[in-house]
Amino acid sequence: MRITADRIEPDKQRDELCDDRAGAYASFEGWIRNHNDGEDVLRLEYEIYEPLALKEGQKVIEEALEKFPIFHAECVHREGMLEIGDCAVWVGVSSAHRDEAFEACRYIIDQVKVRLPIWKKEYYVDGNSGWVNCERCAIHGHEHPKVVSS
Amino acid sequence: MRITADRIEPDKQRDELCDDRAGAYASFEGWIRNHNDGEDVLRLEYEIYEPLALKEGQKVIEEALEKFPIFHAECVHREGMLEIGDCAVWVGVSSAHRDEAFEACRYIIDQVKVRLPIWKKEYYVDGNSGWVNCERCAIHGHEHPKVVSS
Amino acid sequence: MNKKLTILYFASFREHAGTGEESVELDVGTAADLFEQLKHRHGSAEPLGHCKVAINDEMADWDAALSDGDVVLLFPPVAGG
Amino acid sequence: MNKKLTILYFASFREHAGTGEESVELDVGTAADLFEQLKHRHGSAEPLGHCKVAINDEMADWDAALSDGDVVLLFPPVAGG
Repeated sequence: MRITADRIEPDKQRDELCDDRAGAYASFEGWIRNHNDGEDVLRLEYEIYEPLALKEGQKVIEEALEKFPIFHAECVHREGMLEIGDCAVWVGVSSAHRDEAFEACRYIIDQVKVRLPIWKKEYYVDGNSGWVNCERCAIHGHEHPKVVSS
Repeated sequence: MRITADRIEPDKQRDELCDDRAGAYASFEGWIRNHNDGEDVLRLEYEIYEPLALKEGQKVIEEALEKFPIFHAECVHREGMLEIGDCAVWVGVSSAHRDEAFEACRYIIDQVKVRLPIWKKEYYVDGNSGWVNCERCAIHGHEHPKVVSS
Repeated sequence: MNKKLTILYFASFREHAGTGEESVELDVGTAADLFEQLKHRHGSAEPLGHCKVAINDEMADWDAALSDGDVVLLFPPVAGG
Repeated sequence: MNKKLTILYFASFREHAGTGEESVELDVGTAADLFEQLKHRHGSAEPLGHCKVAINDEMADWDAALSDGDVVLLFPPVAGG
């Protein structure tokens, strides 16, 4: 697990997962998109409590390595202010076959999104900003009053 | 769909799928691994009947674009002689959310592997070589007599 | 009995508290008690179950007992990726 | 009635036939008939269902009827990726 204030370089990350035994590589990237919940997004700020994000992220990766017969897995999360199109998070997994590469990659990003102490604040085109609600709650259909400040 | 005799460059392929509306990007790569079915593999040769591989590959991609709410999808397959560690096939998908990026990526590689007129011949460390049996048959547990020539 | 605690606020909690860190002396048993007592500070309309807590840099359960000198990290709902 | 057909062999089929292309004149109805009649050429131990056929550069079903002048592509089991 790695947290960085610099641009994530997926191709360099990928190269670190190479392995002569590996026949499959699955990766996921989260990109900053220009809209969310019907609002036009201008940029996005990630706040991360690094000591615990690293610890919990490492735990997630180790869980993936235990659960699935994969060779290598890694996750990098960006912090600070990001622009539309930037890569906020990258996950990569190499394994002998593709089933487990896909499954482990999916497992890692799912867990990272709900377990790591990471928060994002959206800055909207209309000048407002707001902290983004947790994804798990959104999935479960919970009502989260959105905290918006101008 | 693209077929190439040159090295696949995943990072360049990825950049072509960028979209301001996209929050998710999933990719898959098939790498040449040093073993298969208990045999030590030295290199691998891909034979492709290009006119139909392109046509059928394009069809697979269009099916993915119809089935899943994704923005862009692409697949590149390498032909000719490949070494251990080389990328033989790359699939990338961008979409608003990750569910459909993963699903479409998986759909494309699954279909490409069983529908496109592509064959691979493995060259083993012991000097033998053999055409690799189709994956679907392997999955279904069919008995395929392996054609091995020295 | 009062316990001396250091509270760290993150993201929306920090903005509401107007500070990222403060020291308090409170008579609280569990992390959940603390969360309730500090509601006016972090201004959370979130149910406890959507938030997380860490004690001395370890993720903890809300029913974890607090000790004098603990550093308690209050996390609003997370949203990585 | 005999039909003039051009047969293209791929991968293991080509190696067994010793050629990638040949012209034949055969009395065959469907692609499946052709596959059976040419078994000694492509040397396939594969059941028909594991192989594929294309006629004039279009993927086809094995029960497709062949016409005089057709180019028939015989594909052994594919293994992309």
